[in-house]
Amino acid sequence: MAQQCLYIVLLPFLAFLVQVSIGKKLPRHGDFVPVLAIFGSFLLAMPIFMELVSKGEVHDTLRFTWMSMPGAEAAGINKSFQIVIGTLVNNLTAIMLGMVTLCAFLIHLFSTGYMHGEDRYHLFFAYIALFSAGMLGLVVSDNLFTFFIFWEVMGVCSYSLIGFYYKKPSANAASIKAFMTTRIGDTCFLLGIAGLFYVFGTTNFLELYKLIPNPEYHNVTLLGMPAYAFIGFMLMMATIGKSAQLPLHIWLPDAMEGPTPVSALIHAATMVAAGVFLLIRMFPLLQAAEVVLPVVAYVGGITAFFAATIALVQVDIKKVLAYSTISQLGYMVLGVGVGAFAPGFMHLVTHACFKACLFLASGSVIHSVHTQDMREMGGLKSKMPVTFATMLIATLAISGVPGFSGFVSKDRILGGVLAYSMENPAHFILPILGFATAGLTAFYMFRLMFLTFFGHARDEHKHHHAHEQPLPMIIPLIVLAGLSFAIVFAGPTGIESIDHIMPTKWFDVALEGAQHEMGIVEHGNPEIHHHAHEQALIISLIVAFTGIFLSAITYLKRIINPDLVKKLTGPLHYILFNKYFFDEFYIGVLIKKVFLSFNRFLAAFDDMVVDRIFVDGWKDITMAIKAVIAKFDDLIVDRVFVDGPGHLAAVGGWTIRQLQTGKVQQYLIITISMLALALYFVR
Amino acid sequence: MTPEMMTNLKLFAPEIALTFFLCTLFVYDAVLPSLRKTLFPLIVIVFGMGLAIWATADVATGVQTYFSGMIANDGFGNFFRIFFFATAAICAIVAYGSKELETSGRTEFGLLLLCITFGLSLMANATHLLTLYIGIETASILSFAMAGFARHTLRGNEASIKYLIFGALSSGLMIYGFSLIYGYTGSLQYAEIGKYLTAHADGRPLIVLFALFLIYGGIAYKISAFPMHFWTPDVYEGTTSPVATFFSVGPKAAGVAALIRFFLTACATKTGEGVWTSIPGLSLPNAVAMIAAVTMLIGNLSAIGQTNVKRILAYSSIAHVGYILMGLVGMEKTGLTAILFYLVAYCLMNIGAFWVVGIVSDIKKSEDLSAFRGMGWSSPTLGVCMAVFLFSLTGIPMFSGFIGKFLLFGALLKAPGFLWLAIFGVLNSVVSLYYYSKILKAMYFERDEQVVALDLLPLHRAGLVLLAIPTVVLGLFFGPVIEFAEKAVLSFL
Amino acid sequence: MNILDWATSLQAYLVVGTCLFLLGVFAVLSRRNTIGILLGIELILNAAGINFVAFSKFRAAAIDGQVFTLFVILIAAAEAAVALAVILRFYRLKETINADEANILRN
Amino acid sequence: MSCILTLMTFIPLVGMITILALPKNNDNLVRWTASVFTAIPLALAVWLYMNFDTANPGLQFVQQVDWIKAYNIQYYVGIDGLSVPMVLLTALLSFLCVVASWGIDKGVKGYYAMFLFLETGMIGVFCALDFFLFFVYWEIMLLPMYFLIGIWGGKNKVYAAIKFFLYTLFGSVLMLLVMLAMYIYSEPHTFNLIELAKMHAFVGKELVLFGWAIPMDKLFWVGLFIGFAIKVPIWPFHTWLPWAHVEAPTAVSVILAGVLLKMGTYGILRMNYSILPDATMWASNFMMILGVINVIYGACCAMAQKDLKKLVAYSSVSHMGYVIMGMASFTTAGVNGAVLQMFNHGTSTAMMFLLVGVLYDRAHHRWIVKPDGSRGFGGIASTVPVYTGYMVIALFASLGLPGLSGFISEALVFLGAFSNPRFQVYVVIGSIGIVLGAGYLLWMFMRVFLGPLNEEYANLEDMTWREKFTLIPLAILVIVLGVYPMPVLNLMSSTIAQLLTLFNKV
Amino acid sequence: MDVDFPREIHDAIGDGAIMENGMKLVLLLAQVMTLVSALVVVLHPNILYATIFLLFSFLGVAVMFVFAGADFLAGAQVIVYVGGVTILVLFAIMLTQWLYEAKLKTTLMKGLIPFIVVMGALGPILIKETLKLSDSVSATPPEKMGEFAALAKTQLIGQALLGNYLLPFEAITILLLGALVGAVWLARPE
Repeated sequence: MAQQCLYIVLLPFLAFLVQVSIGKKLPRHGDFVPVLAIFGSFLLAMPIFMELVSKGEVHDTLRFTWMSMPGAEAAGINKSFQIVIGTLVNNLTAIMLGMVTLCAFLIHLFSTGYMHGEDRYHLFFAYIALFSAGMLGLVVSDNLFTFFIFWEVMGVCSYSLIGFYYKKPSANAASIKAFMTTRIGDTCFLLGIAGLFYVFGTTNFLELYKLIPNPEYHNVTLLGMPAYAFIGFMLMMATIGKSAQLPLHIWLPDAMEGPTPVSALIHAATMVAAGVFLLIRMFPLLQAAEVVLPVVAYVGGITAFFAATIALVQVDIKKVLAYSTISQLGYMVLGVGVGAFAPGFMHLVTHACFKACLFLASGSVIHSVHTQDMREMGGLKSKMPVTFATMLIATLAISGVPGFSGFVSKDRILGGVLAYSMENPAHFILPILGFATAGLTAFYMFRLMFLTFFGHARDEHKHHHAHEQPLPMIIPLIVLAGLSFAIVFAGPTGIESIDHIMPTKWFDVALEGAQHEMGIVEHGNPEIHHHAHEQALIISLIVAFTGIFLSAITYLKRIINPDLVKKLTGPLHYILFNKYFFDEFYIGVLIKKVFLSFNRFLAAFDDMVVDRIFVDGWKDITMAIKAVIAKFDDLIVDRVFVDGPGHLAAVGGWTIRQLQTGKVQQYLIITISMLALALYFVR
Repeated sequence: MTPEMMTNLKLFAPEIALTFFLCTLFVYDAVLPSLRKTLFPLIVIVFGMGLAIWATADVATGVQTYFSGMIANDGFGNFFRIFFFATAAICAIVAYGSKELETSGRTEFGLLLLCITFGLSLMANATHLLTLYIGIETASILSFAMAGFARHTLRGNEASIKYLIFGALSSGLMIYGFSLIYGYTGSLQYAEIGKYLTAHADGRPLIVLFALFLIYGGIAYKISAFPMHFWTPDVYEGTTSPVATFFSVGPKAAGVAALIRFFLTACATKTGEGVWTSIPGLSLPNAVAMIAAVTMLIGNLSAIGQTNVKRILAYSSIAHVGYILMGLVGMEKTGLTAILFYLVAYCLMNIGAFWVVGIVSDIKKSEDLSAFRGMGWSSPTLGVCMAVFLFSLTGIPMFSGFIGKFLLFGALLKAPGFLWLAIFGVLNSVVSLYYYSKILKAMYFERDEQVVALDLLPLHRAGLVLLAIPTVVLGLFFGPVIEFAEKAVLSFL
Repeated sequence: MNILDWATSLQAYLVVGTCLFLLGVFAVLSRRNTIGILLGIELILNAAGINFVAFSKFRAAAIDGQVFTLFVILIAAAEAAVALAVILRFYRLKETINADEANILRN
Repeated sequence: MSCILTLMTFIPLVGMITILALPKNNDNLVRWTASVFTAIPLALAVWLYMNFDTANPGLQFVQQVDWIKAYNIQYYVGIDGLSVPMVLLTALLSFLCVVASWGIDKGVKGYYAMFLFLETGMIGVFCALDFFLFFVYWEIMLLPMYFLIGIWGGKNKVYAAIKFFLYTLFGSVLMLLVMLAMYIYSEPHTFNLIELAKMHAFVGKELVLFGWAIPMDKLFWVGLFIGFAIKVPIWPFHTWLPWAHVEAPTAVSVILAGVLLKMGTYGILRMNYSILPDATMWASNFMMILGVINVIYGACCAMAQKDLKKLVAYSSVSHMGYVIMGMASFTTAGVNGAVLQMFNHGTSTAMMFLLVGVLYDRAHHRWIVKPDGSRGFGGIASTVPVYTGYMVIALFASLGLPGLSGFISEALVFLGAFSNPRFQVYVVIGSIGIVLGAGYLLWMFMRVFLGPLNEEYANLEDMTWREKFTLIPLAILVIVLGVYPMPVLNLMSSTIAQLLTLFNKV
Repeated sequence: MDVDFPREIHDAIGDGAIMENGMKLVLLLAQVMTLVSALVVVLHPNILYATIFLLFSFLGVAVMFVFAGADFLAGAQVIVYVGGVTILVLFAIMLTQWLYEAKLKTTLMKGLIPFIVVMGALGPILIKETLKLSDSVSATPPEKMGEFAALAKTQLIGQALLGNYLLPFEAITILLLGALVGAVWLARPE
């Protein structure tokens, strides 16, 4: 199985090579190559996945030494160094494999329709094939080092795909922004890996799981803080970067400059989730570090809430989805943070499916009406029935309506959060954020639905041209919508107390296995947990339906005039609409004002100070001296020093040469004076 | 003829040979004046010098003084004899094609050259103050005439005047110093002086040190070391290139030899094989170190702003004296060996560089940097040779100048406490690159507006190449020369 | 010791020599005229000669000093000959014999 | 084949003489001759690679002949794990650069003669095991370099050339003093680097400078370090580099960045580390700080550049900072990473410079943003897709993208330096360089290649076969070593392990 | 008080104390004349007068030579300097200047710095130290002083020139030859 994983990764990578080298010359610009390749990967992944579903557990590894350097004989710090890499197939891997290959395949398929006729069509497929390879590689990696490598590969693909419309300056800016922002997280990630190497000498997950509980390592310190905490925070930073958490979330909305399938695949389903996946993979360490998890939880909770508030007022359909993604990722992070590790992972998977579906559907809409502004849409329900239906299912899922997958995972997360705050009342704010977000999510998602599909067409011309999409674009929508039902992951309703009779708990089984493998111990009182889950169920249902209801009366029935609300909440709306001014702060203040001026200063410093003073030195002083002397001696003016390090010497030389007056008796006076001086000197 | 007389004459054979050819030149010129415009004077000089070198090689055995202790015959002195003879021969060749010198004056030039060479030889070998005095005066007085050899040019004449006034005063000072030394020690022999000074350290009047300063001044004038260096740039610039070529090498080496011989014999005692200690009350190493530092600093810094290439080289020659003096700081044989090697390297590269300047100024009537523009392209031989000489002067490895510096600094580092001078010295050599590179820049990086073809005499071409080749070869295989120099130093009287 | 006896002493010779030396140096440094400079140099040489002769008698009691002086006199003559030739040439070229007007070579 | 190193060193010299003897005005003949005479060392380098015993940490292919007996100077060459990657890199880059210089049409003979001379010096430096020999090679490289920049350079070539020359000479004269002092204070006197390393002759002695008694080994260390630091170049000795790189012709920039800079770090490893380990330990913090400064300072300066080549030049400063950091870490991974980075930077930056040169050949300027503020290039990705492709590889290799060679070495440096508890803070600070590195490169890429097409450059010609020929080997190396770096790591790791035994006290 | 006059003088004047004192007076006067003439040489604005006073200075030195037992030298001094050098200088002056207008313009500024250097810095210390030297030499007079004074110096010089000092004696011919050639080359018109 572990070897199979290699092929799973290699297939899309080969497709990438083919596309880059000869893609343009193939029929249809070779789009079938990546599609088939990823389909191949999917087929290869399926047995693994099915085995998990059927047996409840899979486990296989494959390892080989990548780099090894002998160390100095006497051990000390210079012990030999090696990096062993390989693949790991366990429950998490299997689930991820299934999810990623499927999503990737569907989105590849979708792209053949969506991107049809675009410039650099073959390169688009090359990039997403490479991306798929990267994501799959990340999933099957058995150690953080290769995990990081694929993580970065994805980053570059993301960069390339966001900037796919490279003639658009905004796309280019967005791509750089995305890369740079995540790069900050990546750097921290690398430091985290370095820390792991320092503490454990390995980054292999399985080995780490064994080593982490060892108290010997607990007491290691790094930079004056416990090593676990340092590494944990660094990994958290990596997640914050990649999964667009506060305060590094700013790149994700901009990343919507890329083609919509890219948004679906990379910026919704897979890559951004990789950050959460990292936290899940390294959960034992985070848990052992103790101080990290609460911070993670807060990051997630705050992000979820903030992003949701911003999404309330956005008018660009993709931006709404982007903020919703950030918000949902915040949920996952929140889940992990409060120790609800399994629900977090579950949400990752369910979110991947329904969010991909949402994005693809929105892509379908955009493709159809050629705009992303929801204010120019409306009434598309009849024009695009399949799109509408699938999107509605996905929206119900994300809004947490029972029976849909989102409900299951979100509810469990909220339960976890509530339980956590019950055990630690100081953290009461977390569940409030969680539930508020749930309500807001329902609100803005339905706002999106209503604005897009319901009501009357606000732009007749565009509405007129709208049409349902061809089959390659429809099929993915349908499949993904199908996966948005709760029954895929849990019982038909998702409400445990109702569903416990239905034995489709493969997901829970798998996660229990995974938890066991990692050595995670469930803390807390089961009683409280149970209690909390029940309460959470009720509250989440209430807030979800409240959200939907409010949305409906505002945007569907127009009982509340949204414009009036906008006016009433003027400043608030302004802030939300401008996304809390994060971008303005980062770009306008931090980068432009502080950083770039610092750089300019350094460059100028390099030119002026280091070069001039130290090296070219004294030029100005020379010039000043010269200006004075020029009145007395015309010759000096003519004497131009060639620029160079000799200025100091030149001044000295110039001074000395003033003795060389050409008058021999003056020479002799100096000479005799020197002799006399020597006489006094030796006395 | 007593046997002693025979020995004296035998050991003096090289100079006698020189005198013989000098007379030959004189007599033939009187009889056949037309010969002076032919190759004849050159042939006589080169042949005579060759013979003199051969004769030197013949007498290069034993370490002794002769002519009643007036003059020494040792390896050290013979090294310099050969050096002077060779230098004279090369300079005769340099002068041969020069248009700055009148063809009608070839005999006079040759005579002066030979007479000066004779004086240099006396200087280097003198073990008696009178011999030293006559040597120095022979070299000086005739040099005054030689400096103004281009008698119709104001520049040449001015050079001569300056050289004269400076030289006359410095020799006057020196002779006064001699008289004081004589008064204190009662002797004119270096060795006797040294013995007396060593033995009578207590209550020694200050004036003895002053006398030593004055004597240093007289010799420093020949080597153009601080504070007697002022004449150098003016004279070199004003006089003709062949003369400057000779001045920058011959008298300088003789002065170095005289300096070493006088101070190591009269102001120091030999305390071991090739090790000397200065007399009590006078720290020669410190004094020399200071002088060396100041000299190289002045030479290098002053050269920076110049545009006249000959003047640049003049200043650089001052700087090189500074480097050479570093070899004396340690007062032991490695330093002296280094000095000798450096002089050989210096002879090759400095003559070469001045020669090129002479050739260029003959053709372009200018020694300014602008005259060198594009020369590397229009005349590759000249350009490459000049580049080799300049790199060697800078002290870049692969060229003999580097080995010279290498040995000098090595010797200096051996002497404890003079690290500062070593650092100072190397920094100075970095500075020197700056002005040498200006010449290189003009030759290679700039193009001349009108390309003047530089026609070289075959003799000059061959001569330059023959100077450039050993400049490189000595930079890579310097073993034999070092061994030779070391032998010379070890047989220092 | 009366002044007449002092006149025959070494000290008197040396004092005269030193003064002559100083005067000579001063002349060389201060005279504009090249011939004046030459005169100063002759004074210096004479000062050295006095020293040599005095020391020859009072210090060494040997003839060396006198021989040296003899050579000094001879060389001074040769030097003067060459010097005057140069000065004459200078005069012919520049119509002056002032030392400080020989200043085209400088810096 | 014990004389293989001698052959490699001197075949280019033979080539130089041959070229000088060739008839005038037949430029193509000169070019082909130069190619042949650089191809031979390349072929020998391949042979060397095949026959190099990676398990042996010691010297191989040693040749030892007396040169100057009087001073115990030997012609002593040999290679070990530290030098062999550099020798290979030099042979490769020299050959590629000869090909890349095909377009030079002014003074072709002189150019190639100088170039071959330069190769002799470069290979010589990496092979020499006698300090004197090392120094001679080290210095004679300056001469061709000076002329190559000064004659065939850009607008400010004269200034750049003399600046380069002066700077380097300044460093090397200090090295000269240290070399001499080492000779004098070693017993028996020797220039032999290997014996000097065995001796530990300089610990506990003192030298007097201006009245202060200074520990000898530390003084030597500083002297050598300044000499090498100028070459690396380490801040604040770096200001020659932008000038020299920018003004030099393309191939010379490649050699400068690809090989010459590595000589500094190679020298530090070969001299400072091997001969003066105690002083090296003493100075490690200092080195680490300088390394971090280099990384960040170089990156920041690069970010502010408007000239493409200057940007690449400053990026070299930044990247060499990683090498210093890795070296100063004294850990297996760190030092291996540093040496690997030397090699990898050689290939990636060579690509960058070659590519900049290609662009310059066509557009005759290199402005990212013109001095007057208008766009230099823009959107040329659509006109020159192949070129852009190569640029992407070079760029991502340079910014340390996993899968390309730069990443491995940078990551190793970070892992290594981080596993030394003394330096963890520096690593954290230095890691900012990773972010900045991405910043300036992508910014440049966006300005030049992306965005709306600048119509002025709508008709740019894409790469010719010759240009591709020079880039493909480098691109292959960049990718292959990014995926599997062991071929190069294997060469050096045993030697480095041996070297690190000196520092076990850490 | 036994002053050891040279033998020739002893022979000439006998043993009279007055004569002896008279001789000493001559010496003193010669010394004074030397210095005073030298002062005029240095300071007189007219080069011609300066030269003529130089002649007196030389004569004074010659007298001093005689009293120091260097009668041969005194002769040489008179012949070479007075008869040769000074005449040469006078020729030069006449060739180059109008006789009475040739002023030596020793301006105050030009003379000041040399005066400070020579008379201020160098002079005092030099004279002081010379006196010290004189004392130290006089403290231990050579044993052979009287014996040496009694010898005939001309003969000794002759022997020295052909004996110990043969080399300089021969070598100086080269100098003279060269000087001759050089001077002729420079002075010859055309």
